[in-house]
Amino acid sequence: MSMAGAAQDTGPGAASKVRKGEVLLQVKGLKMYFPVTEGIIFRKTVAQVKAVDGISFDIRKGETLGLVGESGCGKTTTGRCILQLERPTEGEIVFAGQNLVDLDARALRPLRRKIQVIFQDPYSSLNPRMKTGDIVAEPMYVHGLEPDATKREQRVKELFSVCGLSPNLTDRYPHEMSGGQRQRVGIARALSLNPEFIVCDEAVSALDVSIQAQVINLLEDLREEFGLTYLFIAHDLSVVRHLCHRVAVMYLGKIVELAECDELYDNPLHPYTRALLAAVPVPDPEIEAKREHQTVKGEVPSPINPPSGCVFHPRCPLAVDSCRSEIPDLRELKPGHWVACTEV
Amino acid sequence: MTVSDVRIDPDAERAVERTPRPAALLGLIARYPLGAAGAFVVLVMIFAAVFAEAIAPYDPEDNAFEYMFTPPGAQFWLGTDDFGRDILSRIIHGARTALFVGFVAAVIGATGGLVLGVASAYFGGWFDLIIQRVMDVFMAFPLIILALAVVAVLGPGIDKVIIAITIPFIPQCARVVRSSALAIREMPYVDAARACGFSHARIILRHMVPNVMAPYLIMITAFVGQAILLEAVLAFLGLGVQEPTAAWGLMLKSGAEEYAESAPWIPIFPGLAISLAVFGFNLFGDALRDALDPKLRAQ
Amino acid sequence: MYNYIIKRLILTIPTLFGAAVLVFVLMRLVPGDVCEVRMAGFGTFADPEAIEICRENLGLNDPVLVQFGQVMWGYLTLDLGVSMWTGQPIVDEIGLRFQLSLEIAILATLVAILIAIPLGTISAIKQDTWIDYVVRAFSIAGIAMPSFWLGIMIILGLLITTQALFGTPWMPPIVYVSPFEDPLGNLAQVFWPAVATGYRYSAVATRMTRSTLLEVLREDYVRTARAKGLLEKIIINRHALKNAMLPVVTIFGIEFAFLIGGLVVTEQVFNLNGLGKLFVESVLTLDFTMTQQLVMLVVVIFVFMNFLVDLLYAWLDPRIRYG
Amino acid sequence: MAKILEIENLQTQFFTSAGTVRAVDGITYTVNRGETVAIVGESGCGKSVSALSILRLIPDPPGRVVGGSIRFMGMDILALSDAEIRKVRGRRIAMVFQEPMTSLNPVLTIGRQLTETLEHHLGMAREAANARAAELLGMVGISDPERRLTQYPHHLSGGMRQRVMIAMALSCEPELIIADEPTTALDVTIQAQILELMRDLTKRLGVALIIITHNLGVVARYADRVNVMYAGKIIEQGSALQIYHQPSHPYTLGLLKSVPRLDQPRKEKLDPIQGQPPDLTRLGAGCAFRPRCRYAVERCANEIPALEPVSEGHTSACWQKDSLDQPLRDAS
Amino acid sequence: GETPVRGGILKFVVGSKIPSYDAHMESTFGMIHPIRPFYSLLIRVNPENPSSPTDFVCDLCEGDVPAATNNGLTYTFKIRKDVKFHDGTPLTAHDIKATFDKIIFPPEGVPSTRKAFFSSLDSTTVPDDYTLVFNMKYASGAFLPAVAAPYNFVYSKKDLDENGYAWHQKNINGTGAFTFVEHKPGAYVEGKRYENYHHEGKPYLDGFRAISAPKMAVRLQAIRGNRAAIEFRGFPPKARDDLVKALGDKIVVQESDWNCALQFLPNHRRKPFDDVRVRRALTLAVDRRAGSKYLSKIAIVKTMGGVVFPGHPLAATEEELSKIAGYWPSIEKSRAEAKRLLKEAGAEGLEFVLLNRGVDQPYRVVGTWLIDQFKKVGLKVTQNVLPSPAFYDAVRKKHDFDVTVYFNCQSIVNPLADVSAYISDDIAGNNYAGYQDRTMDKLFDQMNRASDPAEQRRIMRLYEKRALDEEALQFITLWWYKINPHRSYVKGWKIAPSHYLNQHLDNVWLDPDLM
Ligand SMILES: Nc1ncnc2c1ncn2[C@@H]1O[C@H](COP(=O)(O)OP(=O)(O)OP(=O)(O)O)[C@@H](O)[C@H]1O
Ligand SMILES: Nc1ncnc2c1ncn2[C@@H]1O[C@H](COP(=O)(O)OP(=O)(O)OP(=O)(O)O)[C@@H](O)[C@H]1O
Ligand SMILES: [Mg+2]
Ligand SMILES: [Mg+2]
Repeated sequence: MSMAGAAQDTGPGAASKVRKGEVLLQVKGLKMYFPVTEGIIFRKTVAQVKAVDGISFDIRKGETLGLVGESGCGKTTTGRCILQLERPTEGEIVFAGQNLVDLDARALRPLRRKIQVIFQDPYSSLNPRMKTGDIVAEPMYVHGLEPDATKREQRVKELFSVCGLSPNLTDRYPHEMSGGQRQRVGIARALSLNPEFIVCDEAVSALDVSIQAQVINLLEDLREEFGLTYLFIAHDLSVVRHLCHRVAVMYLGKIVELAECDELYDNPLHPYTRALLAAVPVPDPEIEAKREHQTVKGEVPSPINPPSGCVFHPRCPLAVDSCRSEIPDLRELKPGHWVACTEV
Repeated sequence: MTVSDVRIDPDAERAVERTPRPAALLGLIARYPLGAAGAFVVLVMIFAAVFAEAIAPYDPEDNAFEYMFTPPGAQFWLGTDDFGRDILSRIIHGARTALFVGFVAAVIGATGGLVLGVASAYFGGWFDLIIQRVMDVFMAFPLIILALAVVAVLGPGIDKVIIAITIPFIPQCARVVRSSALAIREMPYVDAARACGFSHARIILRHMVPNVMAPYLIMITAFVGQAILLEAVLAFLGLGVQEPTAAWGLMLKSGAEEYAESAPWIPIFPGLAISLAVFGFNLFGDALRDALDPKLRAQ
Repeated sequence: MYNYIIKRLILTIPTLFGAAVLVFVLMRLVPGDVCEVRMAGFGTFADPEAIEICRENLGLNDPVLVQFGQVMWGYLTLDLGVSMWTGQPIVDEIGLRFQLSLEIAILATLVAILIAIPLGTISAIKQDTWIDYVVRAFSIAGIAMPSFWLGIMIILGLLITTQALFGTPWMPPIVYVSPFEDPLGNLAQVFWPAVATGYRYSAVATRMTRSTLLEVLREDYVRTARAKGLLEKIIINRHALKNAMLPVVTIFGIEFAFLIGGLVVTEQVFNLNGLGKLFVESVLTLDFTMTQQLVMLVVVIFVFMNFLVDLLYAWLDPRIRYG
Repeated sequence: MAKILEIENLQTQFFTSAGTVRAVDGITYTVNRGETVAIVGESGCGKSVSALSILRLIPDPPGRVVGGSIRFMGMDILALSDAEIRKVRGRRIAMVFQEPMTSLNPVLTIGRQLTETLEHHLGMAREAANARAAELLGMVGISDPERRLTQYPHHLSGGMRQRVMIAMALSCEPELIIADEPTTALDVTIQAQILELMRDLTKRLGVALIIITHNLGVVARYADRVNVMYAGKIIEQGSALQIYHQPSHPYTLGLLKSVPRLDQPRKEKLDPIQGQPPDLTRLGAGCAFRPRCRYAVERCANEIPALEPVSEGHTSACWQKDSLDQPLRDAS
Repeated sequence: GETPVRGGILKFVVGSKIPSYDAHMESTFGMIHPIRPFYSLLIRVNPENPSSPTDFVCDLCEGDVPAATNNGLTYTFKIRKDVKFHDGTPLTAHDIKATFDKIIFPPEGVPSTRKAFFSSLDSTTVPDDYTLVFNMKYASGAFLPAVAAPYNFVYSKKDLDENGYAWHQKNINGTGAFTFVEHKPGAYVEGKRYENYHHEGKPYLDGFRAISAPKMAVRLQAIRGNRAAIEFRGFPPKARDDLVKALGDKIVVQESDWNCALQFLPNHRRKPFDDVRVRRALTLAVDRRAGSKYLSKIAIVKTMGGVVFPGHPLAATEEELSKIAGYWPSIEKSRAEAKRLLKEAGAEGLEFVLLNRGVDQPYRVVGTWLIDQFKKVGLKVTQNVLPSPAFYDAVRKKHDFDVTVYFNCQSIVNPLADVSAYISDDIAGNNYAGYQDRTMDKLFDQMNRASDPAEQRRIMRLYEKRALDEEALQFITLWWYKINPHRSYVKGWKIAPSHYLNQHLDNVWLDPDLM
């Protein structure tokens, strides 16, 4: 099994080097509004869910971008737009030089191979009526990657062992496996098409701590082995820190902060990022006892009716009058550290 | 670190244990006693239908006026009817008609519904809307007039009866299947299939259809029962299979009208046969539903 | 909400139109016509010329499109026309029978509710005990028995038992009396058909009640209620049943709509002068106009009941709010 | 310290067609007045079942408490009649469940769900109960409580619902609250709000709390004492400090090592526990953790280790507990 | 022998529903039973002797039914002077003329169903207010029975002139024994005693209620449960037995041959039924003697007969019948002959479909029996039962059948008119077997014009033999049999050979002692 262009030096410490690599995926001004409709024949849009509201970022080859934020802030939607499971309302998604948004279904097909996905729920992301081996083999068959059945089988077994699964498991059904095993099958399926880019949507959130660590290690290994690029969507900040080169923090459809991983964690600028970090309890009673426990007030507002100005202002400790009316731009405060806040 | 270092989990080799056959059967019977009773009835019926010639003591169609209205007894276990025909033999042969009508109508109806329902859920939009409206029309339409028209236009006969019965099944099944399929369409594995760039047909046939098999199977068993009953009702209204063919509804038609009192065995036994058959299929279908629907399973 | 109602109503138009076309076409496809049945259907001699005149008078010789146009124009002008069999206005003919059918439908629904909800509940609570099995067998029997057979057995049973008990056989009255004039007489007439239909109807609802209640009883909020130390009775009535009723209401609504059409057989067996009987008669005599309007009535009721169920759903389930 | 709950050798099993699930397999612990006890462990290890057993809420069939005893304030819970246990539920021991989305009845108003306990247990009249309910909502930090009373659960966000659940649990001033993963379904910021709230309230009202979670951070922050469960058994027990700083069971050790931590520098690699949790219907003769354990010895396969003291108030069920290396302490 | 008692309401059940009230265009007993009591006829079947097919008496005329004069070319009726319509208008000969003119010479666009029965009539005249004269084109024995037909309700000329010819479809104004009270469509028709009824002392009843009940079982149970006292059409034999068994002497049963021939017609247009041998084989296969014995226990058929109603003087005697194929005393011989003929015609083991009407009694029962009969000579027959409209369409319009069950069911017994179904299909309006046989036509014509009854009878035999045997044109299975079990308190009503006859109810009374 070989894959072209496997980056050699992709450990966390190599982040800055990666920054210099070529841009694989570029998201520009992505907006995804879901209409809230009424009526069945005469659909009338009465409101819009601004699930993603004008975000831009780019990901370089071999890089892992983390996307964090609270539930409903648009992380999954961003991922789905990149996967072209959702046609964005506005914006561009440029992958390997081609704007995916402009392509029709047929032109998209060869590109689909290159962008794969790993889902959160290991229970519902595998077709319960197919054997796991077939699940992994099917994409290869459809794309004609391995037309020969025995070779295909061989490759499925290879993929299984790459993902830490015994090749004997190919004729089991998903329900005959544990959650961790299923997640590995999901990963094997994503790998089967030799992708360049994988969207991991909460790929480890549903797993138990002990299993979670296994899968994180696997993802890391695969990244190194095949030079993969990840968009790593998660809400567990410590996992994101462990795995990502850069991290984007989303709040209510917008990116509020984007920086190199260490920079972000060591030196969070946006009040929301700070609140997030403060809220994560650390598994050490001593440290916890010393830490001040300041929590951010209030709940996440509805994306149907987001607050005016800066979307975070109702919960923000730094909020001033102008936050209520002015939408802050993403500013590059330090090289590579972008923040959407006027008060820092 | 290389791939070979990834540790293979120690549990992996553990064989999937499946309960051995006879034990599984007994277990099922214990778990679904009513369902087992239903399955038994169904099996008996199938047996009767297949081996009717061998089991039935008399020709089901031969008139024998010397024996007309013989009450149940040693010679005719269930008695004879107005033409002196052996009721037991007619019931045994009638199982064939009932099962034939039942199965063919159920399978065609449910399959039609399956295809329409899944396609409707998958494509959504206008396609869904139009299919839904058409289904509404058929759902709302009185069965009897549909049946009457079909029989009148195409002429009577068992195949026409089947068509008449099948038509209302399609929207019924489509509805149920559609609602399951709608849920399935939102499943990540369907998204995964789309992300892999599979064709619509492939996603529908390989990824959606197999996952709505549970409602489909449940609908089929329910439909067999319904079809048997409908066939009887149509026969009662004079639209079904015709004399001298042995069919339960037909036996009941004349029997229930004229001989309910003086020769009660004439209507009672076919009535029981119908009830029992429908009962059996329903029990079986219920158990199947319980077994297939984890939400209902008694843990 | 009003917007929603109006939109729902507009949405019914294609269904109604589709049904109107379907019944129109089906009726014209059926061989024969009302004049043949009416004048020459009884074996006596009939002058072919007279039959032809009858056809001419009823407009049966007009081009089909013209006839269809007339039907549609009738709907637009709210004129349902006259029966081809009696020549009486259809509104009057239907009006006469509607009360009875409605009464039986309502009564059958009551019977069904009275049977279905307690039985379904008991069956769910006692899941997999013999009580559950008995209830399920009882309710499935309701679906399994051909309704005409059940009806005939009921009448016969009444005749035989009353004769055995009182010496003279008694059967329910066969001529309709309004409940406002003679409540007892009316009840004596509609009770048995209501039971016969209601039983069958309840069978569907009992099973629905049971299965939804089983689902609901596994819900987290029922566990919450238990953890609160509430009485089992309150848990079932307040917490579980209210949720379980949502799908059951749908069943009642849809079955009610079917009931009007489904009364066909019961009304025949009990000789009730209702819509079902009229329906069968019109179909068998090829009374096109009457059949057309009766089918449309059934369809309208069906559509309306679905609509009502939706509204009821919205009312019962606070989660649903329409525009 | 007054013991309010003493659980001894509790065993709860589910009798299913696939076999007998030994969901809780002989656990023993106590809870003192005003104390917060955490139960941690992987999914399916029996945390919820052990909690439900305390209130006798195990669905029967298929489940049953088959052994052991539960004494609450001197009462033998397992011997109470149905009517008596109902007087304990909600009144003296309250529960908060994991899923705020599904644990509230969708068709009843918040007010009704709050007042029914008050009416039922405290015999309050409708008005009084309403007033008290509003007060409780205010206490858990819900603004505009009167209006909220007339709303339905779907009008509230997840965090709010969990606050309602807490208000409900507090309503009859119970002596013990069992919170089964109260924040797992919530976002971090909301999770922090809720946990702070629970801690404040329990401390203020002197309520004992059993908190079930698999988030080790949460345990570290809020628990006084910790029970670590694995495959239906408590395998380590001790104060939070003891558990985190001297983990004496390979499983606890593994857990602590496998999570990435914000308070420590980024590591090259995580060090996960290998393998899968065991199937509770097929527990072998020895220690259930043995197949995944890197310290396993011969003895582990045949003999189930018992909880034995490691130090004062710290016990562990491992034959090798004394020979584990202690890398964690050094790392920090 | 008992004296009638006045009073009471007669409740009876009717199995068919009312189309319009105008009997001149309708043909169903569903309107005769409830509506006939509101009207009178010029002459009617003798209520005291309805079973006689030839006994007519005056209703609106005076004295005896007049015999034809002027070589059978003139009938002069004296009209009663004491008759008033229910609306008070006195009845005169003009009303009766207007009635018969409507029936026989209807204006353009007015349907009259039986005008063909009056083909021998030339005109009606009214010399004075109370005299009506029918002028004939030629003498015909079929004329008087046609006049006595129960459909010939006498309407008032005033109504026809003022309200038009359609008025009677929805309105009732007659001179009958009862006046119209109300009609609840689908439920019942109610009438009450007409105090000015022209037959002295009648009616006895205070009123009647005709209850609609399309299902046989309901009608039966209604009588049993005393919701109704009588049903006038007829019950199957088993129903009679059930009633008698349950109610004993509370039930009286009247029975009679019925002027309905249950036929089966081979389709001459279709092979191999164009072959007389095949057709003869069909009739030879049928064992009418055994059928009469057994079918009469399960169906409303009984008497074996030829083309003429068995009770009528023109009907064949048993001996005459025995010479006709299909009526031979030995069924073995018949069947052997049938097989021989089939073999000869190369139609052994012929498979065909028997078309039938979707009505149980007696069609479906007899059809099922016929199939078994055919099976006995090696024919393989299946049955195709159609709802009435489709059945008529297939038989009458499309001629789409191999062999069909058919029926010839007339009201008044009028053999000369009734057997017209056997003449060529291009002349007869109701021959659906699809043949032309000029010999039959000639015989029919001769028979109709023969004034001597003996001569008529002789030709009838030739006609019958040719139809049933020699040419095997169409066949009769058995004649219908009318069974009327009713509550024994119903008195005065006498069974007639047709359910259309004797339904004016003026002579019916209820015996309070038996109620
Ligand atoms: N198909 C859709 N139609 C309407 N609204 C949608 C749709 N998909 C997502 N949304 C809305 O868009 C917003 C963003 O959703 P998204 O799933 O992207 O959030 P998320 O960040 O992934 O949240 P989580 O952490 O809960 O997965 C939410 O408010 C959601 O309700
Ligand atoms: N109703 C039941 N029927 C059968 N087995 C059950 C039932 N409820 C729980 N179990 C089994 O009991 C064991 C313990 O379950 P429990 O819910 O206590 O786990 P948990 O530790 O709370 O896990 P989680 O973290 O996922 O909530 C599991 O193996 C589960 O499969
Ligand atoms: Mg998401
Ligand atoms: Mg749990």
